[in-house]
Order: sequence, then C-alpha cells, then structure tokens
Amino acid sequence: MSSLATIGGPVGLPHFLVLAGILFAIAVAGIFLNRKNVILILMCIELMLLAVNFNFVAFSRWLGDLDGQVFVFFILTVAAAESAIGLAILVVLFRERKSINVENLDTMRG
Amino acid sequence: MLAEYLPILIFLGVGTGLGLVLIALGFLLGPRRPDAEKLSPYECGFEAFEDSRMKFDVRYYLVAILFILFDLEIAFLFPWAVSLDEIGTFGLVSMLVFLAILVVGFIYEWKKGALEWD
Amino acid sequence: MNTTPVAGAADFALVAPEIFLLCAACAILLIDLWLPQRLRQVTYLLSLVALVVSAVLVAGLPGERMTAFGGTWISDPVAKLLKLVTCGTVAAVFLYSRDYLLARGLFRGEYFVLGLFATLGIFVMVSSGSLLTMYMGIELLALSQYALVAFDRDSPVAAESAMKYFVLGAIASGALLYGISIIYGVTGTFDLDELAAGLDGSAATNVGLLFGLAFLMAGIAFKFGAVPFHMWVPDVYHGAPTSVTLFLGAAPKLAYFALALRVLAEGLGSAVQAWQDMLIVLAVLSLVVGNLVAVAQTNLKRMLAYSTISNVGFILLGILAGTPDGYRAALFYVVTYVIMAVGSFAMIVALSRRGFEADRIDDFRGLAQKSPWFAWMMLFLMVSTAGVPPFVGFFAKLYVLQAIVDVGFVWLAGVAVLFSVVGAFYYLRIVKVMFFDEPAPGLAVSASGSFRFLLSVNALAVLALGLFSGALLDAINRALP
Amino acid sequence: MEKIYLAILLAPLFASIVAGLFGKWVGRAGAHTVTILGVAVSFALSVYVFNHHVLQGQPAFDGAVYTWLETDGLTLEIGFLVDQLTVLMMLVVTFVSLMVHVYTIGYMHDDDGYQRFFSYISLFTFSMLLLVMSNNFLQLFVGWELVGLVSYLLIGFWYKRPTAIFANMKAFLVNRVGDFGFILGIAGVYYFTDSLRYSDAFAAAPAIADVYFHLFSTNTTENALTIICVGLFIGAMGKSAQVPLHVWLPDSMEGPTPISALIHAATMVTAGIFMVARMSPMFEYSETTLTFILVIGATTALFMGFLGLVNNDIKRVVAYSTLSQLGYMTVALGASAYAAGVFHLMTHAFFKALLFLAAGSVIIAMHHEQDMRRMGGLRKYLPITYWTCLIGALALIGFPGFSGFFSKDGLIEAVAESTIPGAGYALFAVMAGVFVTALYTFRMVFMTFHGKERMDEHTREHLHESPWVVTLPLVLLAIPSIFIGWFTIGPVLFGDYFRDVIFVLPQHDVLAKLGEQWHGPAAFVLHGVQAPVFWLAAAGVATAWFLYLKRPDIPDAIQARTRGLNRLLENKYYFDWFNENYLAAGARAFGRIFWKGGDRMLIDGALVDGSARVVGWLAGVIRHVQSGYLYHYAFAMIIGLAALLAYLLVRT
Repeated sequence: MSSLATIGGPVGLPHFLVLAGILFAIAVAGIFLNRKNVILILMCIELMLLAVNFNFVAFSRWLGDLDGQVFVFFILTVAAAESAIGLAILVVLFRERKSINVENLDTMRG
Repeated sequence: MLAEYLPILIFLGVGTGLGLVLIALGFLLGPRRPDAEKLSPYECGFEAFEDSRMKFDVRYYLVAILFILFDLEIAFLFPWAVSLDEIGTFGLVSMLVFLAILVVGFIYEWKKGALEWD
Repeated sequence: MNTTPVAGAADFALVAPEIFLLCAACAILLIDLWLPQRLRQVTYLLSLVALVVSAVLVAGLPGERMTAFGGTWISDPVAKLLKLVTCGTVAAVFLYSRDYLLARGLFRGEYFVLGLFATLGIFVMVSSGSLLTMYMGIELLALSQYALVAFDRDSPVAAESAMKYFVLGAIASGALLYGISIIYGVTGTFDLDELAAGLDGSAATNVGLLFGLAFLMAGIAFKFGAVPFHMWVPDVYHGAPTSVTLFLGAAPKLAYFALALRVLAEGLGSAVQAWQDMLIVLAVLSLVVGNLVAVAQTNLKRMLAYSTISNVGFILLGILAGTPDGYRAALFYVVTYVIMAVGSFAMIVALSRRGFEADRIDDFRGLAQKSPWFAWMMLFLMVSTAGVPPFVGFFAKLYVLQAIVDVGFVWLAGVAVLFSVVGAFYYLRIVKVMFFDEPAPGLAVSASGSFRFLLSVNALAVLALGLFSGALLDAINRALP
Repeated sequence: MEKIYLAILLAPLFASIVAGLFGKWVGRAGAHTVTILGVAVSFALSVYVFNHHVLQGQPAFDGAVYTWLETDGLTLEIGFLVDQLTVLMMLVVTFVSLMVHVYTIGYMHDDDGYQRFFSYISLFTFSMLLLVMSNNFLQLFVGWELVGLVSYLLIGFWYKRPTAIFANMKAFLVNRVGDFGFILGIAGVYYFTDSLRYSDAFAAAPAIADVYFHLFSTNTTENALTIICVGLFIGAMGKSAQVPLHVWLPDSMEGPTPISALIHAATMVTAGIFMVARMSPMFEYSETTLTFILVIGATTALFMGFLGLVNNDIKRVVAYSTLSQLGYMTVALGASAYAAGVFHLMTHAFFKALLFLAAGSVIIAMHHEQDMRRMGGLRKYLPITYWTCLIGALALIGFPGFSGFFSKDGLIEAVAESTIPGAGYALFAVMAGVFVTALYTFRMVFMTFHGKERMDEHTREHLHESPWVVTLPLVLLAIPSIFIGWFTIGPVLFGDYFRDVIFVLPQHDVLAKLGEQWHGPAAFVLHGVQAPVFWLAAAGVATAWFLYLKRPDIPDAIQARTRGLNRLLENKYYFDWFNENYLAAGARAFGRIFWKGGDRMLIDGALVDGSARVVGWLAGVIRHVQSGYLYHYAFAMIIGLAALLAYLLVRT
C-alpha cells in the first residue's frame, strides 16, 4: 500500500486516519480530564463517535465500498439515541442531586 | 502537496493578525472614562433581574431530546429518497415500517404528555 | 452489501421470533399507555406471554446453521439454545421483579417494555452474522439497560450508577466501533464469514488488524466486565434497583458470550494467537481482582458483582482455550452461571420489603432459623457458585479447567483453582451467616407463592443439573458440535 | 431390579428430607411416621432382594444405574454391586435402623430436636446403604464420608453440651486421619487400574501385587498392593475404631442413646469391617497387610476389654465392649476368615444394639443417670429390660447356643488355624479376651440389675418399666440375638453363602479347614461346651459374680492394692492423655506443635487466618482503586486499552 498517500487526492487516507485518531484521543482525554461538568462528557462521547465516523467514511472511500458509509448512518442514529438517554439520565441526576458535578458522583465506591 | 494549502495558511494568518491588530488598536487608542452607570450590566434599559448564567428549564432538555431523535430520521430519509427508484416497493415498505416504529414512539411521548409545556 | 435488496420469505422466516418480539414490545408499549394503574398486571402478563411465544417461535427454527439477509443474520443451534435460555431467564426475572416493583411504586409498563427490548437486543447479538448487526444488537441492549438502571427516578444512587454506566458504556462502544472501523479498513468487510475466509495464518501478525483487535477487545471486555474494564460492575449492581440488577446480572451475559463467540471465535478465528494472549491477561486479572475484592464487601449486591467479575474470568478462560471444547465449556459455564446468578439476586429480592433492601450480608443473619427452606436454597446457590460438587457450578468449573489444561495452560488452571478457593471463602461466609448467626431483627421472607415456587425450582435446578449434568452437556454438545 | 435397589436406597433419603426440611410442617408424628415408613420400605425391599439373590439363587448384580460424569479417562458412576455380602449388610442395616427408629419415639420423646433427629438417622441409613451397595470406590467414599458426617452431627446433637461438642470434634479429627489413609488407598487403586470400579480393581489385584517400588528410600522396596491395602485399612481403623484411632468412640457416647446403638454399635463402626471383607480379593494378596490387621485387631480386642472393667458409666462399658468386639472382627479379617468376621458383625449388630437399647432403657428409667454405682437391684423394676439385657449379655460373652457363641467360637477357631505371622499373639489375645468380656459384661449386669439398690429415694419411687415403643425393639432384637446363629452359621461360615463373593487364597483358607470338622450347629454347641473358650467365659462370669455380688468389698481392695494398674485402666491406657498431652498439645510436647501449633498457627494461623488476613488486606487495597470517581474508572479503561495496545507493540 505504498500509494496510500495518493489515493483520494493530495490529502490521503493516512491524514484522515490521523485526524480521526487525534479526535478520538481528544475525546477520551476530555472524558477523564474534565472533572466538573457531566454535559462536557456527553459532548466528548459525541466527539468520539464522530472520530469513528471519520474512520469509516475514509475507509469506505478508500476501499470503494459503500458498507462503511451505511455503518456511519447507523452510528449517527445510535449516537442520537445515546445522547438522548444520556440527557435523560442527566436530568434525573440533576433533580436528585441538584448538581451535575462529576466529582460528586462518588457515593458508591470500594 | 502541503504547498497547495499555503494560500489557506496565509489567509488564516492574515485573518488572525488583522483581528488582533484591530483589537489592540482599540485597546490602546480608545478613551477610558468609566463611571458606575457604564459598568453596570445593561439589559434593554432595565436593571438586571437575576444572574445572567441562569439555568435552562428542564423542559428545554426534554424538547431537545425529542428533537434529536426525530431529527435523525432525516439521515435515513434522504439517501432513501435519492435511491427510491432503485430499491422499489421493497424500499418503500421498509421505510414505512421504520416510520411506523417511529410513530409508536411518537404516540408514546404524546400520551405521556411530553409535548405539553405545562 | 448488494444494491438490490435480497430478502425473501425464507429470510423473514428466520427472524420471525425477533419480528414478533419487536411487534409485541411496541404493542405492549401502546396498550400500557391506555391501561389504568390497577390493570398494570395486564402489561406484566402480556410481557410474559410475549416471551413464551417468542420461545415457541425460536423452538420452531430449523436445527441446522442457516444464514439470511445476505449473511448478516445467522440462525444456528447455538443461537437457538441461547435464545431459549434468554427467554426463560428474562421471564424468571419478570416474575421475580413483580412484587419488588409493586412494593416500591415502580410497577410501570416501561420496566417490562425495556426488558423486552433488551431481550430483542440479546436476540440480535446472538444471531449476528455481521459486525453491523452485532453493533445494533449491542446498542439496543445497552441503551435499554442504561434506561433500566435509571428506572427508579427517585433514587439518587440509581441515577448516579446509571450515569456511570452510561458514560463508561459509551466510551466502550466508542472503542468497539473504533476497533471495528480499523478491522473494516484492513479487511474491507463487516461480514463475519467473509472475515474468517479472508484471514489466514498471518492474521496474528497483521499490525493493522491487531490494532483494531485491541480496541475491539476493550469493548468486549467492558461488556463482560473483565478487569480492568470492570469498574462499572459493582457500582451499577449496587446502585440499580435489585430487580434491575437481577436483569443485568443474568441474561445479557449470554449475549456477551455470543459476542465473543461470533466475533473472536468465528470471525477472527485465525488470529486466535493474538486474542488468546489478551484474554489470558483479562481472565487472570478478573479472577484475581474479582475474588479478592469480593472478600472485603459487606454489601451482598456488591459482593455478587465482584463474584460476577471472577466468574467472567472463568468464562473468558473457556473462550481463550480456542478449541471447540473450550467454547462448549464456556457456554456451559455461562448458562449455569446465569441460572445461579438469577437465583442469588432473587434471594435478595425475596428478603427485601418496602423501604428495606436486604442487600447487606448482615441481613441474611440467622435465616436458617427463620426460614430454613430458603436458607437451604441460598446454601445450594452459594455452594454451587463456589464450585462444590455435586452442584452444577462444580462441573462448569471442571469443564473449563479441562479445556484449558488440554491446550497446555496448566498454570492458568492453577491460578483459577487457587482463586476459586479464595472465592469459596466469601460464598461460604454467607452460609455461615445464615446458619450460625443469631437472626437479624425483622428478618422474613416476604414473597408470593409463585415467587417461592420459582425460587425453589431455580435453586433445586442447580442441584439437579449437577446430578444430571450429562443432560445439559448433551444439549450443549448438540448446540456447538 | 435396579429400580428396587434404587428404592431401597432412596426411601430413607426421601424420608430424611421430608422430616428435616418440612419438620415444622409435618409435625412430630409426621416426622416419625414418614421416616419409619421410609426405613420400613427399605427393610421390606431388602428382604425381597435377599429372597431374590440368596434364596432363589439369582446371580449378583453389578452395574451402573447412572453415569454421572464421563470425561476422558475418568468415569464417575452411581452403581450397585448387590451380592450375598451386600444383601446381608442391607438386611442388618435396615433392620437395626428400623428398630432404632421405633425406639427413638420413646427415647427422644421430650426433646426439642425431635424431627431433626429423625431426619438425621434416616439420612444415616441412606448413607450406610449407599456405602454397602456401592460398586465403585468413589461411591464408597461418598457414603463413607456421609456416614461420618451424620455421625458427627449426631454426636453433637445436643450441641449445647460442651462435652458433646468436644466429642464430636474428636470424632471428626480422628476420622480425618483415617480418611487420609483411605484416600491414599483409593488414589493408589486409581493410579494402577485407571478405574474406580471394584471389579477392575479386583481383577488387577494379582498384577499389582507384583509391583514393587521405592517409596521411603532407594534401599527398601514396597509392594504396591500392600501400600494400597494398608491405606484402605487405615481408613477402616478410623471408622471401625481400632487402636490407636479408637479414642473417638467412647466419647461419642455423648450422643443420644439410639445413636450409640445405631451408629456406634451396629452399623457405622462395621463399615470398616465390611469394607475389608468386600475388598478381600485385594487384601488376600498382601500377607503383610493381613498380619498388620491381625495385630491391630488382637490388640484392640484384648486391651479395650480391660477398659470395660473399670468404667462405671453403663453406656461406656457397652462402648468399650463394642471396641473389643470390633477387634475380634478385625482379627478374623486378618486371619483371612472374612466370613467369620462378617458373621460376627451380623450377630454383634443384633446383640449389641440390644445391649445399647437396654442400657438406654435403664437410663430412661433412672432419669438420665448413667453411673452404675448408683444403680443395682433394678431387676424387679424393669423386668423386660432385665431379661432382654441378660440375653444380650449371654450372647456377647458367647454362651453356647446364643448367636454370639457361634460367631465368636467360629472366629476363634479360625484364628487358631491361621498360620500367618502374628497369629499366635492374636490367638492369645482373643482367648484372654473371652474371659475379660465375660467379666465386664456380667459386672455390668450384676451392678445394674442385682445387689443393693444404691439409687436415691426419689429415683426409686419413680422407677417403672419403659413404654412399649422402647421394650418392643428390645424384644424384637432379643429374638435374633438368641437364635440367628443356629440357622446361619452353617451356610455363612462353612457353606457356600459367600462363594464368589469373598475370595480367599487356598493357603489362607482357615474356614475350609474348620469346615472339615463341621457337623451341624448342635454338634458345634456340644463341641463348644467342651472347649476352653467356654470355660474361660464361665470363669469370667463366676469371677464377676464373686467380685460384684458375693464380695463387693474385694474389688475395692483390689483397686487399692493395684493402684498403678487401675490408674492405667481408668485413664484408658493414657491414650487420651497421650493425645492431649503429647499428640494434641505440642508445647505440651509434640502435640501442641502438631495440633495446636501446627493446626492453629500453620493451618489456621498462617494458612487460613494468615491467608485470610493477606486476602483481606489485598482486598482492602484493591478496593481503593474503586474510588467512585467516574474519571478514575475511565482512566482505568484507558490504561487497559493502552496495555492491550502496548502488548501489540511487544508482539510485533
């Protein structure tokens, strides 16, 4: 695959993969560096899924195979459902705790 | 190949630079004579009623959640509409089934009162 | 994927149970909307009927391996067996949950509908022939579970544990997807059969594939709750309402087993060298951490959570053997584990009342004096989970150990046995507390007749399956020839 | 037939479960009805099986009824071997058990643990049947352990008495020593034959007898079969209370009397004897083991008898006599007269159960007073008990015509014919034992039923014969105690009852030699009256009469003169003292290191407590990782993922 870089024009597959990797890493870092707001975590999760979508689309284009893009549609939907449930849990949590501070989520441990 | 992106880089640089320069100019050259009225928050000519970082009503979240869910059917509808010629009746029925399931969800939220504001 | 849709009557025949379950769940959701609270039992009964009908439909599926929808769907004997066990388990969970939910004002249709959707998710996972189908199943199950954990809206701990479960679960599915995307990039397919056909002996050294595999493995390990991806297990088991813990602790394990079986054994079978090593680490860590930390627990639900982790270690041991014997042993283990887990959590439900969760080990003090029958039933369950002959738990462990010794991992078997002995300690502590301590005040089994009956059957099954383990073994040999 | 065997085995188990788990629900009457019914069914079916195999001469059954587990190389089955020996044991076990069940209704009448007790004794019957009906070593071992477990539960039945707890602990520990040998023996069998079935082991025995290997050092060679057999016999020593593993049995008298009768006299203690007889095709090929058995048995027979002389507790006297009689049976095994051993086992089961139940009846009448020094003259208050007890005593001492006579005389003559090393010592011991037996037995009879009434006024006023549920078993047991020898000695000892079942090498076959002079039971009785054995017994009775009725002052005088000897006997040869001071307390010598030190510190302390502490500490540390913070959890997952990726780097 020496011609990886040239496929898909001057910006090749590796660039997309690296970009997706960086996004994924930022998302993961965001999840455990952020100690304040749960909403930020939800956003990081979305970012993570987007990074994956980047991968899929890039591979799909590179392979000339539509399946990857189909997968992306499913991920998009699932991501929406996931964030809906995340928000719902967040609302319940806020009602019970009057706080969405990540550091307060420690009543169970050990 | 990165050379092809050089104009963009230059554009970014110029944009950032210009913005910074303008702000700096205002900061340096503008007159500064603050008094109490000028420093107080301005809200349509009234005194501010409460903290501006107020929390949204939980009901906004509910609407947001529902919006996300129903918004996304578009993601399926669009490619489906484009390729409807090729997938024929089978495609049509499939989409109807999909929408029917969505309708079940819609009935549920309606009956549960999620669509009423109060 | 073909551009022209290929789906005929034959395809739909193979997914009949799933279609029925989906329609039933939707219908029950709608019916429940118009039911007044006093008729809520109807929802409950309809859900049970839906499970029974699904089970009948599953039983009617052909006995040999068939595929549908262009290979994305597999119907084979393992799937059949796992689906049947799932139906039984979920039905038992519903039955066990009824009184608990009634006593706490949680008896709402959503519990059962979510349970049915989770069941559908399990079905989909079990029959997946492609990574896409698998992902849909995983998410259907996971989303239902997140909602179930947060089901008791008035419980702060439940909300907290749901949040943790959700966030960690989302990270795990992110990792899983990332892994899938890499594997897709390397192989160009999602189809597990094509994946298996496209890979050869060199797969175990293909860096790209291994890179994807590592992420995939993280996702699978999270689902199972294997160390170090186990952190959610104790908090979620502890925080969720016991009836939900009952659900989480049982049927989904069957689906996760199917996940490992389909993806690792069937799809990536030729990379067995690579994932075997990863699983060894996960399994050993799970055995060690699960068994050790369980000892320090005072909360029974947490203890059972750690016990789950250690049992997962055993399941992984069976899988990592990478031989048909190993898969069979793991299947045997997971089926028997599910039966024991349902029974153990149901005991907690049996002892709890309104405003009192009998989830501390101390709450079982002196049960033998107050209710000797249930003390014996709990004894059966605990002793079996500890792996004492002639209970079925012993055979489950035995088969797994045999499978890994056969492929030369004698040291692994040693570790497993050593930590099983540590494990026996905390199971037997429950027995000790029940039989030798003075009764805790206000201790009583408050359960309906059907509950008592089912629990007794459940616990006695642990003994009966042990005495007649040949029957179960035969069924499993037929499912995974 | 398999169904009938299963029914025999499972009926008591079922009854036990009903009485144990549903005790509250079925009530007292329900509990004893169901358990008695269960055992009665077993007994009736055993009679049927006896008829089938013995009277109708159907061939023995040997086969698996259920294959439990089959993996490569190891097959675990539940199977039955039903032949003449098994049938005999089944009859004895179920009959004695049935009697004890009935008797228990009266004896445990006022006890809180009524249902529990019935559940235990039915469970015991099941375990014992499992043991005797087995056709493989695994099932034998399971039965063996179950029997031990129930015995352990029953000795400690009155768990609020500290002595009972101590006794049951002792029984437990001593039996573990025996079990260790037993497991080694079974492991040896499996090692050499790759099978746990009796039939395979028996077939392989001659071959194993030719295997020699170095076990202790390279200079000595050990015979493989000898090691296996000695191991198995050590198991038998524990269960059948042979010196030096006998110490638990007298203490086990802490349990309720029906248990002493059922377990510690009639059935459980005979498990060892039965096992050796069952394994005769193996033991026969190891003369070393036979000598070992002979010496151990002879020692037990004589020296445990002496202890009966100095004890004043009526139950303990009977207990020591049990020890001594078990010694007799063991001697018979050692002399290859397996049939004689089993025959004595059978007759002994009847008359010893009788003696125990009679002692129990006395104890009930005396309001749980067990000291014979406070009894005397009970004959007129307890006539039925007296007569039945006398029958038991006569049977025990081997009075001609009684069942014990046939078995004991046959046994002694068999030993006299034996030529293996140690036979001389054994013959001396069993002959002397006859005198001792007669002496202590009639000492007990005289002290209890004759002579001055030494009880206090209050007790005397309330003395009356026990209720019919107590006396009926006595009478029913008295009948076979008298007569059973007449009918059975011919076929069992000299006939072909045990042909094909018990295997004896021609050069060891002492019973065959005796059989040459066999002219029927009447002639045997006549011969017995002229033999020294009878006169020794008679001398024993006479001595007892003289010492304890005629001149009760003499024993005290003797005691005063022979203080040292007396102290030796009263301290039971210092076995317990030795165990407690040397074995069981090695800072109090080897014992405390071994028992307290070894057990407490090493096993309990270092291994159990210590490892528990290490585990607890580790658990405490690891659980801190579970901090409750979401980002820590996420971090752990990232670490895990990174580790998986890092592994990848290492790999490629």
